[in-house]
Amino acid sequence: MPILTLLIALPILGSLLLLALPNRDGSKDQTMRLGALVISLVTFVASLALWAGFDPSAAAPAFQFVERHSWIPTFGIEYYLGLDGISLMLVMLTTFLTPIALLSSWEGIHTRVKEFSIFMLLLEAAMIGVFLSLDLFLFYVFWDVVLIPMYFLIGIWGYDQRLYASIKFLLYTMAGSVLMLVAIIGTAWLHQQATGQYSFDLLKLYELRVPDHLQYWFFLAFALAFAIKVPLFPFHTWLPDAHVQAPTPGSVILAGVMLKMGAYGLLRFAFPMFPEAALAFAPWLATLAVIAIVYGALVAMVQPDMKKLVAYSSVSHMGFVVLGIAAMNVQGLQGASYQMLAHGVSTGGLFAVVGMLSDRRHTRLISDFGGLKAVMPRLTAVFLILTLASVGLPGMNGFIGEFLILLGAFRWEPRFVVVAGLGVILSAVYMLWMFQRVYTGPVTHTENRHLNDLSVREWAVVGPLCALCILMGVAPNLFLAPMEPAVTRIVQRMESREPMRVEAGWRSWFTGAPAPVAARVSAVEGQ
Amino acid sequence: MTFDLLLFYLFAAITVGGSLLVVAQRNPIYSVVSIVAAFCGLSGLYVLLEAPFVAVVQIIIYAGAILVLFLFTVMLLNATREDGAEWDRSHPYYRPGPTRVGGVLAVVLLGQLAWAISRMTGLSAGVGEAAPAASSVRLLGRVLFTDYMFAFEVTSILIIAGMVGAVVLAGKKGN
Amino acid sequence: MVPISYYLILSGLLFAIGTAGVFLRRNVITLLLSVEVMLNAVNLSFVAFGRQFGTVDGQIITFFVMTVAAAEAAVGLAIVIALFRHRESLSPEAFTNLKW
Amino acid sequence: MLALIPLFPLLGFLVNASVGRRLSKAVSGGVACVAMLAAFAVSVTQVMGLAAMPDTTREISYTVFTWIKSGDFVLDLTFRLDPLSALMILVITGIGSLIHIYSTAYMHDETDGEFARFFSYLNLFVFFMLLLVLGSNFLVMFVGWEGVGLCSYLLIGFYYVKKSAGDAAKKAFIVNRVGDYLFVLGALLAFVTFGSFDFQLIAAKATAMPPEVAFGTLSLITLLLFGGATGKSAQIPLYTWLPDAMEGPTPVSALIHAATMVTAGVYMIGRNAVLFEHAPITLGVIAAVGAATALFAGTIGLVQNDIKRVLAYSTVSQLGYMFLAMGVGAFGAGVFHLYTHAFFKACLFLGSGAVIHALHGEQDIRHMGGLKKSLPITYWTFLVASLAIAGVPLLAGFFSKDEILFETFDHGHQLLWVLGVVTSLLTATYMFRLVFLTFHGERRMAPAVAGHELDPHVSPAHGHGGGHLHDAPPAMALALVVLAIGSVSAGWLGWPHALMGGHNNLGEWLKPSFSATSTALAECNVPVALPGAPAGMTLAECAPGDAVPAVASSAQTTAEIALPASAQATESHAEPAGVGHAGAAAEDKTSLERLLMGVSSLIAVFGIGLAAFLWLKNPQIPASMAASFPGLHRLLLNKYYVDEIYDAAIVHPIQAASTQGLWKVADARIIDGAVNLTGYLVAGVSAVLRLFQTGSVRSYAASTFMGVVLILGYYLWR
Amino acid sequence: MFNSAFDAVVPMVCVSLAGLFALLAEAFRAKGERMPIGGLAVIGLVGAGVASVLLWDRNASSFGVVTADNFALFVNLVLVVVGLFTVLFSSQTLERDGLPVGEYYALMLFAIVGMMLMAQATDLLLIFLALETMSIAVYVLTGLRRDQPNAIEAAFKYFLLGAFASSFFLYGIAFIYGVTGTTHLEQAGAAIAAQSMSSNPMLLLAVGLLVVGFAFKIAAVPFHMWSPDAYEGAPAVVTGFMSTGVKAAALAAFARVFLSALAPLVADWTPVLWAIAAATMVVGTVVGVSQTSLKRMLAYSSIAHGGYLLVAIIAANDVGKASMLFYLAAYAVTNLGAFGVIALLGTREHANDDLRDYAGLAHSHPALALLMTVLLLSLGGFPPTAGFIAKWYTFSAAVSAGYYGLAIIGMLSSVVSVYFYLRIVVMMYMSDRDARPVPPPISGLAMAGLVVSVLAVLYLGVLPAQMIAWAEQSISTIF
Repeated sequence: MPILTLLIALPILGSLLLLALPNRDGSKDQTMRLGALVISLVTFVASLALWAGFDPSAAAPAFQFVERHSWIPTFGIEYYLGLDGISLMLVMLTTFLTPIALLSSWEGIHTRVKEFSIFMLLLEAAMIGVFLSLDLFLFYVFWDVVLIPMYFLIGIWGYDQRLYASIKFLLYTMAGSVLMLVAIIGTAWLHQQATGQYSFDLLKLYELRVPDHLQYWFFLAFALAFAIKVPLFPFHTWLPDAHVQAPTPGSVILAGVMLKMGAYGLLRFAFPMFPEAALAFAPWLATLAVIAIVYGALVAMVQPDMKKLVAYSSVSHMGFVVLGIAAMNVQGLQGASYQMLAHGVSTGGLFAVVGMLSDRRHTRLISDFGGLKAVMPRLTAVFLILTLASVGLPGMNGFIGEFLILLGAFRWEPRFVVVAGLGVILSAVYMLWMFQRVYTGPVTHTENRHLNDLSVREWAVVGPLCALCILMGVAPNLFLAPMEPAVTRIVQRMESREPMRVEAGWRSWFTGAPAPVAARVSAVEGQ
Repeated sequence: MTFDLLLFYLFAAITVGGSLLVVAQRNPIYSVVSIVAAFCGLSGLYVLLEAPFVAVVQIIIYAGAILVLFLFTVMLLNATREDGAEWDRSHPYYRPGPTRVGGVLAVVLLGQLAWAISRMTGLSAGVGEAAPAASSVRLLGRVLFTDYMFAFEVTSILIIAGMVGAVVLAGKKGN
Repeated sequence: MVPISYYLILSGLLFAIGTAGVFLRRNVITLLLSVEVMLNAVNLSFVAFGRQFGTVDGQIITFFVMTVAAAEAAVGLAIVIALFRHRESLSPEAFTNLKW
Repeated sequence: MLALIPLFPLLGFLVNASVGRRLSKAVSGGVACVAMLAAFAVSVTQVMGLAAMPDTTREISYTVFTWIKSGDFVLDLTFRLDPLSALMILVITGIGSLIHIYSTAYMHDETDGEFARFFSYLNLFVFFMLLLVLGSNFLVMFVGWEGVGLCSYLLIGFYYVKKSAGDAAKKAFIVNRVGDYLFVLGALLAFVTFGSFDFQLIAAKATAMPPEVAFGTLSLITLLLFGGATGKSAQIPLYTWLPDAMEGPTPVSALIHAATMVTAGVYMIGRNAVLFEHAPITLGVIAAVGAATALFAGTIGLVQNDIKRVLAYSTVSQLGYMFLAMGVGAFGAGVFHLYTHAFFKACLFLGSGAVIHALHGEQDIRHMGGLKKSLPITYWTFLVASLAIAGVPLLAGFFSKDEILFETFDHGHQLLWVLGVVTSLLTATYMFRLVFLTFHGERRMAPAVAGHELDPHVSPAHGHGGGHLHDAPPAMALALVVLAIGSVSAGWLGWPHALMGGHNNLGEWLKPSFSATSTALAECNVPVALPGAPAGMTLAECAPGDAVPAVASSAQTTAEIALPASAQATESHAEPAGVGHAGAAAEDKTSLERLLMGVSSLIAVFGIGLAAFLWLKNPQIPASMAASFPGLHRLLLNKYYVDEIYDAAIVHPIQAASTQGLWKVADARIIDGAVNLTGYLVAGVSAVLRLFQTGSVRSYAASTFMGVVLILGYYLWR
Repeated sequence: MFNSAFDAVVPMVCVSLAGLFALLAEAFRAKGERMPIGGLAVIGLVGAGVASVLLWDRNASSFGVVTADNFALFVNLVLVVVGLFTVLFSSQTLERDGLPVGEYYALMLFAIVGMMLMAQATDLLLIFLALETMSIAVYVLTGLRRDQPNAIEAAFKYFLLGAFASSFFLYGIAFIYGVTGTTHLEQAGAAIAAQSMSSNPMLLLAVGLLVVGFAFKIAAVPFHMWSPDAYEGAPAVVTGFMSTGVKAAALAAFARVFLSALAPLVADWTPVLWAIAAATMVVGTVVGVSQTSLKRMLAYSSIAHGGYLLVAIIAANDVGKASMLFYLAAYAVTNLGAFGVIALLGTREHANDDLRDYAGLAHSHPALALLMTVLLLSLGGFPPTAGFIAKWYTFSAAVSAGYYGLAIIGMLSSVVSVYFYLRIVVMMYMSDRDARPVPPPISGLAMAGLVVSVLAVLYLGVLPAQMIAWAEQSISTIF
């Protein structure tokens, strides 16, 4: 049975179901919430089955559970799904975080619960689709579809600045991705030039040797789209706004999954499709990454708003991910993939907890809190665990990813590690500083004296996250092993290539892109 | 200076003069009258081009029918002089800009047309030298109702549309 | 014999005058008249060309153009009347309600 | 079996952390102590098992599971017990148990929840500490390394309501992080250089290399690692967190900030002895830093008035001693001092804790005095420990400190030796200043001062009356006594040869840990050679002057370790030059050592006397001195203003730059400004362009006409 | 009836007969009597549609000047769809605004005849006549609500500029005639192929002037200025009709003339069109940003869409032609739906087409808001809607012809356009207005129309393969 399609279809069908239910007066809100939750849980179970059925051995086919049906035959566009270890893990992350996000919205979202649940489910479906598609066209479709529900989530249920934040998020991301679309079309057309028929099939395009002057621009287009999504310095400024303005579940998904789409795109598309250009640009990417690490940390350190602080910390952490990808060796890539998961869990959790606080106090300013440890010890403990996870304490999930990235990067180019390491120090600075200001010391505000501690529902939200934080730190191989074959494949693909000469690309800017007859399929070239 | 060249210049002068007057007059009535003159000159030119039927039609239909329609309208609206002073001066969007720009552009256009036409080879041949005249009404009729049959039919739709439109727009209120 | 190019240049001249009229005059009716001048200028070219080729096509086309001109005139004048009903003016500058 | 040692504390932690708040103090405290004692018992059995082995292959190692596997990088969570770590686990679990027991009484005033929280942290700390010392590779060690940092963070900040506690905790963690950063870099560099994180393999590979005369990879690695050590072990420049760490409960100070955690750096260097041996430059740095720290901290300790702070600075200074030892290549001596120091310093802290406990939180020695009568147990144990640390002959401190000084001198670092001697004088002085001010003289404590408001852990259910004092309750007394005994006898393990021909059993025992094991050597097929060999080689190779101390150091180390046991073995294997040197050293060593012993004993006694003279006999002198040198006094009192300098030089600039520079300007104005600018630009252009739509039909026609002319113009004039 | 000499004209005949009957019906209609004249229109349109379907692949041709190749038939079918949607949305608005029903339908149908003829004619003169037929009908439709000054003003501007532009167009035809001695496309093409353009300045004039004529009809910059005013002044339904039908017809003729007769000169007219297309896309979207009237906003958006369609022509390859057809279809359903919503939300007194009038529509009329959102997303080119596929198709045409520049300009401008489409969504969903006027009740017919259009949009977005295949068949037979 087509389990991948099922994964995508379940939330969509669920949302249609909810759409059918009438809820004009909001009397059915609880039903809506429950319905959405149940649907997302079912999806999660389905994805667990996926994991169970996945064959992590290196001998196994690169992509499993493959489904392909012709979609737009004239352009060789297919409905082509399949997953390898990396996408498996990211899908798991998605299906795992969505129910949690829904739960975290339980009290925060009062208005238009129906629409909210529908958008959340659509969002889940689209994100799963992004991680599963092996056809560039299909991928782009999902990539763009993701924007819409998130736009509504921020725009309708966000805080006061929501309109600005939502439109900024949408336009910024889109501006990047349309250029990528041009590049996608161009690549497909080169394939047509080389072999006589269009193809958006990723695996076919891997074999395509794109001429340098085009590869240069195509890679930049892809990289830009993904760098904005990651977000990589200096394309990060949409993130704080979006995060701060988004409702808690929105932030959880945004930080937890959506940022990963960018990094995933880098290692699945941008690098393997344009290896020469990628290798040529890797140092630049890495430079931006380390800047992002330190810069994000420093800016996070001085934020007065908890959500903003965590948002900038995401910039810093995702910088690590990009650094790992740029290193392009097994440790680097695997660390990057792992860091994605780790960051998704811990930062998602942090946003959830911050959301709980702002649900109680309707403020996110650090200065409005203080001494909460005395009032809500359990929440404090949970927050501490998540904090330690995100500062990369050994034995927590954050450490594994960061360490592997540093190791991989060190093997590639130690200088980057020397700078990136500072991020490790600074992360401790800003996280612990926030922790101290919010939780320790005497209770400074009388309003905070009688906040109630975690409710059962909130335990259900943060419990799994904390558990996972520790599990991922203690037994990382559980998650590393499935990813390894995929990662090695990518690395092998890159190893055989030589970095291109960058000037070629620059010149093509002035001379205009000549007719790219140089495009050829390496397989063909072999014979 | 042959005779027909003289005639050409005569009719050309009438035509150009008439149309210049059309443009130059402030009073619509004078404009209409002068365009009639211009069309008469035009029909003269048609005669020189050995297209007598067109010349006749030009006088009867154009000058006779269409321009009378204009005249009626002018009378009906009783807008004898170019009015709208109260509009023009006080109007915030009254600018000499379009006028000047348009005038200049018209001159430029003229230059372009003249230049292009003058650079055309093979047009220096005089009327009647290149090919024998084909101007008999019979011939016209036959061609019109064979080759241009469908176009002719289409004009019927065109006319109906025009009529209906005119009625709808200009008819009495509240139909 | 008068060269065809004379006629063509003459028609060009007429056409230019017509276009100029659209800008120089600030009376809707004169604007319509200017358009008529332009159409007739084109007619002249058609006839001249037709004469050049020694076929009747050019002349026949002029008939169609006249028809079109007639229809346009009818509708145009109807619109002018309707305009005049709204504002007691025929100045195009009077009708700038729709803008930006 | 080996895994059980850390397992017990972990279980204790889990129990207390999960259900602790529902348990009574007796139960949760009991759980913690039992866990510790169990761990201790297992450790003892394990160490005995180890001792039973032949000293060439003395190691037990046990792999729990493969922790991280990524491509060619495979990392096992492996524990390895060798003589060095054996010593460490005994100290940790042993002294740890005592401190746990002590704490059950000390923390008794806390509520059940807090009580359980305290013990869960304590157990967790022990767990991580054991991980640190048992780990067979850098990464496992790093887990412990950061873990103990975390626990120290949690425990320093235990009284979380006090802001100062929170600050101190944060400071400790962050300063440690700085060290950890260097540590990780060093470890990564080591991995890239040697292709492994495993200590043994690295040692084996390093053995094959010649010592680095000029600065090179090894020097860099070791320097980075030493940077990590300075963080963890509070050496210059990263020592500032330790005095502040005294905000934590006193048992914590005893366990973490005296006995175990802070010595991790020393342990780490000892663990990588081979690596450091091959980086003489680094050794030089370490020695210098150690000596400097020792002296520096000692001077500060001289004038501090907070009983715990005095001890804290003395700890820093003692750690300086250890690093001095490591720096001169006397790894055995360093570890020896680590071990003895654990006893008497723990004893001192616990003693001070008893005092504080008795005085309901009073920590200022100016408000103490004359407690001798009322707190006899505390007094005597404290006195013994003080004598030990002061280096009075035949007590623990004497042997270890003396060995260090001797080695220093003997390795040609006369200057450092002088520093060391001065330090020991200072040590004796300020320790006894403490003793005298606290226990002797008349009571300077106003009843009001004894009031509860000074109590850091105020609790209604706290059953002491205001004025009358009573000595340590049994649990505390037990710990004090045991540790006092330790302070006396611990040193005898390392009874030097020089002093009536003892056998430096400890040095003997530790020796294998400071060289690559034959198995490891075989594994990375390095020709098996005794540790003497490389030293000899270098002697043969490098004559140049600047490397001489280094050469000497390594040669001497080997010789010193070799001598008592198997000199002939060394002679037979080592090259003539080495033998000659070793042999020559053997002659005058004993006499020299005796001489130095005498000196340092005298120094100690003199220091004590000085203290007695100043603070016991005529206490007005110090006051007048302080008055006559106000600048100096203030300087010392304010710890040379180092914290202030750090704040002004590092913390504030960074904060200001991030706020005003990065966030408000770079991010909001420039980067985000550019983004928004694009938006405004489009809107602006739009607003301008729409103005062309004037509504005048003639202007529209003009635009059309313009288009026509342009197109025709393009065609005609192109 | 088929296989006669008149096959090719059957669709047009159907529609014009319907138009005539509509007139008659109106003539015989007693005052105040309600007569389902829309039904006549539907019958005629459906007849035309059926005829077009039956003529598919038969490449019929009549009178030597009318062809019924698949290209024309595809456009015919698009026009039929346009007509049907217009009828669906008209029925309610006509009654509401008290418009002359018979004349309205008659003119609409005559306009459609003109449009069809533009697509089918292979003779420049005929194209001119068709264009005039269409234009005159549409001028009148624009000014149909003559009680409103804006409507008349719009009609006036549209008419005057239209006449102005079509005389340029005619002049262009004259020069073609002068150069080639014929107005028939094939023969003209043959004659042109013989000579190069630069050698013949009159050909230059011809091409330039023809470009002007067509560019005016599809409202390309700088010939676009009439369209915002005309669109704003006209009744919303008519605006939808204009923005889709007129564009479709004009582009069909444009493509036929420039890609067949003038194909030899492709190198010469490409640069001009390149500039026009770029300017059109940019201006259309950028100026749209600062609009507050929905009709005007969508007017600018449709200018921009004209630019995208031009890109397809510039590509001048099979992908381009096919993508143009697909784009026309997609754009027709989308835009008609959108203008349908606007039309249905208006009242006789107020057009209710200001942005603020849509505040909180999601509350007062969730279904309508949802439909509108989908349509707007399609206009903005979001997957999975028709608009996305259309844009992607067009730009892949551009890329495959090496016009990366155009593709990038188009993509970025579409991002800008998203901004103002979403402003409407923001109004509907994210801003509540306290005193919200209850939107007028919407007839089942109109609602059905909206639903159908949205479904079509989604269908074309999710399963475009069939439509693309048809588009490709359509261009396979000609050029």
